[in-house]
Amino acid sequence: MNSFIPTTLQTEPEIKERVMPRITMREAISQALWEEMERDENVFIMGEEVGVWGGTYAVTKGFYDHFGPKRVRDTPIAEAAIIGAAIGAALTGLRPVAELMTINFAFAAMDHIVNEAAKLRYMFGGQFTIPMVIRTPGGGGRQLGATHSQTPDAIFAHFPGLKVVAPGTPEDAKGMLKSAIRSDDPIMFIEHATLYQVRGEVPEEEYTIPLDKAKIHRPGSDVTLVTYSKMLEKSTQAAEELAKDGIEVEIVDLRCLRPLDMEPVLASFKKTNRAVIVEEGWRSYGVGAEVSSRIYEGAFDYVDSPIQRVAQKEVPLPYNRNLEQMALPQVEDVIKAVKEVL
Amino acid sequence: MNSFIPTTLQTEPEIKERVMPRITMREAISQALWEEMERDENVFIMGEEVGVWGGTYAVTKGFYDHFGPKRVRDTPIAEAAIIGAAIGAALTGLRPVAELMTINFAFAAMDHIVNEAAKLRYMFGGQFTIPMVIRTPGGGGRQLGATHSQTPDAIFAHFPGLKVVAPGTPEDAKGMLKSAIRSDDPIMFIEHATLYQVRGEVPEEEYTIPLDKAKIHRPGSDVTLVTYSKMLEKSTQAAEELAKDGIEVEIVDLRCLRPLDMEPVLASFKKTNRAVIVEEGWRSYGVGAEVSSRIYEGAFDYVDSPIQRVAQKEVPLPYNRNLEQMALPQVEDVIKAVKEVL
Amino acid sequence: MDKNEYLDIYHQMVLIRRVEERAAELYQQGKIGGFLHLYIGQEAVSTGLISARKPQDPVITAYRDHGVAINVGISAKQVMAELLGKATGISKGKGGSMHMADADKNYWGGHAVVGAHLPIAAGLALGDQYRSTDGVTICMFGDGATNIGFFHEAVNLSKVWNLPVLWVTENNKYGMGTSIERASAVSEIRQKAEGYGITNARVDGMNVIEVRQAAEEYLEHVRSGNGPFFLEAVTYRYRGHSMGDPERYRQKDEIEKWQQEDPIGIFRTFLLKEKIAASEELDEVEEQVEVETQEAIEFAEASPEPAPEELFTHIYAD
Amino acid sequence: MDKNEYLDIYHQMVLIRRVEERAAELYQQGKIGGFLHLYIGQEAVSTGLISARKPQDPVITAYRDHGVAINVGISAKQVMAELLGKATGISKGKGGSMHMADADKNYWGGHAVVGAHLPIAAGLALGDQYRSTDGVTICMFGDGATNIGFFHEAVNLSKVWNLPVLWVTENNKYGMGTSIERASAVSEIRQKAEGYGITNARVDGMNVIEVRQAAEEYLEHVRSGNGPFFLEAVTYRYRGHSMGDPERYRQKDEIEKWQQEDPIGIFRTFLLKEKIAASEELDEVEEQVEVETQEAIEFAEASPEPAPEELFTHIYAD
Ligand SMILES: Cc1ncc(C[n+]2csc(CCOP(=O)(O)OP(=O)(O)O)c2C)c(N)n1
Ligand SMILES: Cc1ncc(C[n+]2csc(CCOP(=O)(O)OP(=O)(O)O)c2C)c(N)n1
Ligand SMILES: [Mg+2]
Ligand SMILES: [Mg+2]
Repeated sequence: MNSFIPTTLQTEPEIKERVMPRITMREAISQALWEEMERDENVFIMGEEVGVWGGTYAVTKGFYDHFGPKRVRDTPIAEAAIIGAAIGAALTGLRPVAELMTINFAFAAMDHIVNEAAKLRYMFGGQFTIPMVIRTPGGGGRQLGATHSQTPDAIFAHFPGLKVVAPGTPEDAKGMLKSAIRSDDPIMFIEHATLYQVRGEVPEEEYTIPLDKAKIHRPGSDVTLVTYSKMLEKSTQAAEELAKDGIEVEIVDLRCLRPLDMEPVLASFKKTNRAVIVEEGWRSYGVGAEVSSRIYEGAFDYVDSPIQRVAQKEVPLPYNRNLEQMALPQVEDVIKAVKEVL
Repeated sequence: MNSFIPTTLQTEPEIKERVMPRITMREAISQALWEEMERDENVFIMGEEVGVWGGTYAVTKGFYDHFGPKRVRDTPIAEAAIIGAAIGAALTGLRPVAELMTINFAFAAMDHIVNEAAKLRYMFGGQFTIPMVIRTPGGGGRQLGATHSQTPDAIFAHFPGLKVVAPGTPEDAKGMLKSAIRSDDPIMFIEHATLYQVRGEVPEEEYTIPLDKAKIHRPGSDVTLVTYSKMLEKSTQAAEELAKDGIEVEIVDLRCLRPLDMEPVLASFKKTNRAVIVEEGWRSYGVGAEVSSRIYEGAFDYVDSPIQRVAQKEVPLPYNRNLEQMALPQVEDVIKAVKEVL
Repeated sequence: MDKNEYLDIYHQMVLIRRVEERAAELYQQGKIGGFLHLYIGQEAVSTGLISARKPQDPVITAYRDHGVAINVGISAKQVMAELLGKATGISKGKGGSMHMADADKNYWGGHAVVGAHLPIAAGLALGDQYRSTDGVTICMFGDGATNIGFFHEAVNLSKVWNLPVLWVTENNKYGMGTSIERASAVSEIRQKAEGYGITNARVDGMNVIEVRQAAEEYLEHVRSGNGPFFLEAVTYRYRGHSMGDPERYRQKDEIEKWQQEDPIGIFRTFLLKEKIAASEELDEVEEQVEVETQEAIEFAEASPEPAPEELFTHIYAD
Repeated sequence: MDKNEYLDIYHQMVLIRRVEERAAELYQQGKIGGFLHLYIGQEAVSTGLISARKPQDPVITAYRDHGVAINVGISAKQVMAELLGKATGISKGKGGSMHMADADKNYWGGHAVVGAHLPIAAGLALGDQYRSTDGVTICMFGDGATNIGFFHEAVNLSKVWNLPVLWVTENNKYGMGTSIERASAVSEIRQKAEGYGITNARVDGMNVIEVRQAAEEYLEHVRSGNGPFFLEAVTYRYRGHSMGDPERYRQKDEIEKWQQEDPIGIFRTFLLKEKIAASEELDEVEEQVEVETQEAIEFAEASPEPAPEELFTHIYAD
């Protein structure tokens, strides 16, 4: 119960349901970090500009002053060292949240992410535990050019040993980041730079959200639309447009790419017999390919029309705004794909 | 015409067709490199142990003595510098063939492969040309443990701007490596460490093979089996087994993962209406997902039963031989999958 | 140097300054997108270096690249058009602020991943060494970039292979908001060169004449086959790291102190004091620059957007 | 050190030697797969270092890790069983030669990607610093590893954060077949530490007493809060890089020269000369080792293969 809302208001019919504050994704993530740092001394954050600057996306603003330089650690520009040191610290039982300024720079730490963090536990017969989170924003749409605009989520999800989480709402971001921090496994927590200012309802009380459950984001009966992260927003817009034409889209938010929870996807598909998968990254060898293959494998007898994939055009993202927008999946692309499967 | 074979023999019925020498994949690759270096002064090789040692897989044995240290360049253990320097040299018009000792170490050069080599041409509006080849062996099966046994081909193929080639026969390896060296684009040329000693017929005369064409490796009428690289071998063994039961498998060898040539796959599928995709790497977000999605998209009306994917179990590869073999796709797995789609 | 050369250097420095000041305005107006890293305050480094360069010397730098672009002779028009993402931009609108290059001018960009261009620079130098030409690659990078592994691998390789490259670190004290002392084991960056046994020097990066002289000397050193040289230019950026920097990491008075050593001001004083040029001549240069900048903006604004088909060009050469 | 300690050190060095000699045989018989990097010739480095270590000091090394495994107290049985990929191996047969660790002994492996464990070592040291314990991380790596970016990033970070880590480079002159001169800008590796302003030293890595003394001194230096220390141990590997090395890169007489300084031989001579132990006592140790090694092999051979279910365990903790 939100104590900031007067009781009189709380009994009014429109808000009979629990009222939740609407906060931004940035605030949600920031709260999760803050609360977990307050809760557990072993949690600390490290990365480029997380401290004095307050985070390049202002996610950790105020942390340095509050928690001090021991627990809010600015690092040199040295991505491999950031992830490697986080691994080492995690081995000793600390719970680092290492920030990579953007997912594009994860390539500079690739070995430590996919070879070390993902494999050490297995290789040493279960002796090691690596409770760490790699927080990193990705995505295009801000005219940052080809090297700074990628959504390569699928390639990280290819590696067993890693968990890959990519929430699309403030509520999920907060709840899943908390779960991630409390998890004993190395987790890649992918945010989307253009979602930080998006608002959504977030429970005020303490809560966590599991890291291995997809979720029905919007119920519907005609088509199953599978997506996650930023594309949840565009897909929802498309669904609202389509609803005007009487087409009811059921949106499943994957939320995690590894493990990939197909249960709600298949349940929905068995109802609608039609699916569209929407991802921001490139189509080839992307998320849509995996999800579509699994739908065919898991619900072959329910397929009424070819499953459609909506994804980024297969080009390095250009700087020019028009070209960039052309390359990124748009609401119209989603609408078109939905109409195609009907 | 092979001049080492006496003319009398050449007229004998069994060898009425052109006789080709049977050489190993190692020799085929070595020949391609050697011939291209002889042909073009701008071609040179660089990498760890390519020179004095003669290549850790003996592919460049004898090169250092013949071509000298200028064109056969041993490097420090510095994968980013190897790829980065190759890019720079390529920009100046040289044609470096940079070897990464194994594809597992490509992660230490990930940024230079996927952000620089793949994107520079586009980002600078076509001003740059990057004629370079990254040769690298991958694959499991030699008890090298989790970090040294990967087949992460799909993740490189995710990036537009790169071309990803992975031949499965000595003939293709030689012909495609020559095309790769002559190409003006950055190419990831993935070899398989356990194929080096495998023999196959290779034309003696000069030839090249295009980098964007899949190929029917074995004709058949009952099932389309799509595969590449090492799994071509296992798939062929499976096909031979199955032929004993009267099941005729048509094997399509992808040979290139980007661009991905679906034409022969779809043509075959429209004939057989059944497909199995066999890859060595992990299933999730792998090659099979992409190929299977594209078959459904391109030949939906021809699908008779769910397309099957055969792939590596989703674990970091263990050292123990039994466990490792359990994790890798085996001939029996292929046979089982084929029987399932029938 | 003759008088024209001096005036040309002055022209370049003022042009960089004005193009960037105007670019900042255009950014505020939403006409430029993405990141915009201004070189204001550091003009003497690139101008001094490039003025000593021969055409056969490849040049490569990081994302703070407008200065170098102008120094190597890319027109203000092409720079401005690129900033606005236009088809007439030097990278056809595909690269933006961080990715300006001109292959014909032996200028290889403009690279946005910190330090990633250093191995590429080693490769450019290898190109010259391989062909036995006498080009010397000039590679510029920030102080922050010297902490990433790419730096280490490239600099080590350059020494092992005796590559003709002049490494130039622009020590502006900060990598984004992290001061050099908080990010680097040593704060005199040239000391890092000692770990590779590479000859090195430190120069006042606010003084274009000093930079120019150092560049002449060390380019010659490298050109004569002595292998790589490592130069540290001490400088300062007056503006935020990119647009929208909260600048919590430094005090106003620190900036003001450095502004008293404005590289353009220092050079202007020098030219007057040495009687190389009269005040009016320099004013005239500044007026020219004003016109040139205005024309560049007009050109850029009037230029067409890239055609939609351009989305799919330049991915591959074959 | 008392006599037992001396004898213990002798025991360890001989045990490493014999376990590896026998492992080489087992490899030839096809009982060991994958890569097998022998430490033979370098025993004094790890033995000297680890003998000076306190239990709270984390230890981490590269793939040439059998010596360290034995030094930290992993039994020959567990080492042998791991080499044979058995369920009783220290890593349950999942890691093999290159991946032996014992978390309970504060020993973190055994890492196969060159240099990748250095940033991890920085993190281990951060763990101790964060908790204000007095552990000092000992991180060993080859000469070749000092050329990769991971080295640079980790060593720089250790200085910037004043981390309690003792960096130890085992300079055995070669990274695979590439001699240090052909791969590294400087061939006295400790010089690299100068680039980070890290105090450093060089020691004879064939002499276990020298290594031990150096380790004592420098571990104490680090433990007292002075930040990282960089130690170069000059040594030599007698065998190929791994099994099946054609060894085209060096001459037999070079190996023979170094074999005259056999670390076990040097130590034996020392023990005798200083009258710390009698020849018979040392022979007895060697006989013990013979038995121990034989028992280890028997144990390993008799041990079960991992159960098939083990394929799917230990991927995640949750
Ligand atoms: C590998 C990588 N990590 C992080 C970034 C984000 N980033 C861009 S510029 C910068 C600071 C670089 O500082 P410095 O090298 O000193 O150059 P300056 O901006 O001062 O010119 C950072 C951290 C990046 N672009 N690439
Ligand atoms: C990143 C990476 N590149 C290449 C290799 C292949 N490799 C394994 S050991 C080695 C040589 C390492 O030499 P050094 O560090 O001197 O150690 P030494 O073997 O002499 O003990 C190489 C190149 C690797 N394992 N990892
Ligand atoms: Mg800087
Ligand atoms: Mg070595």
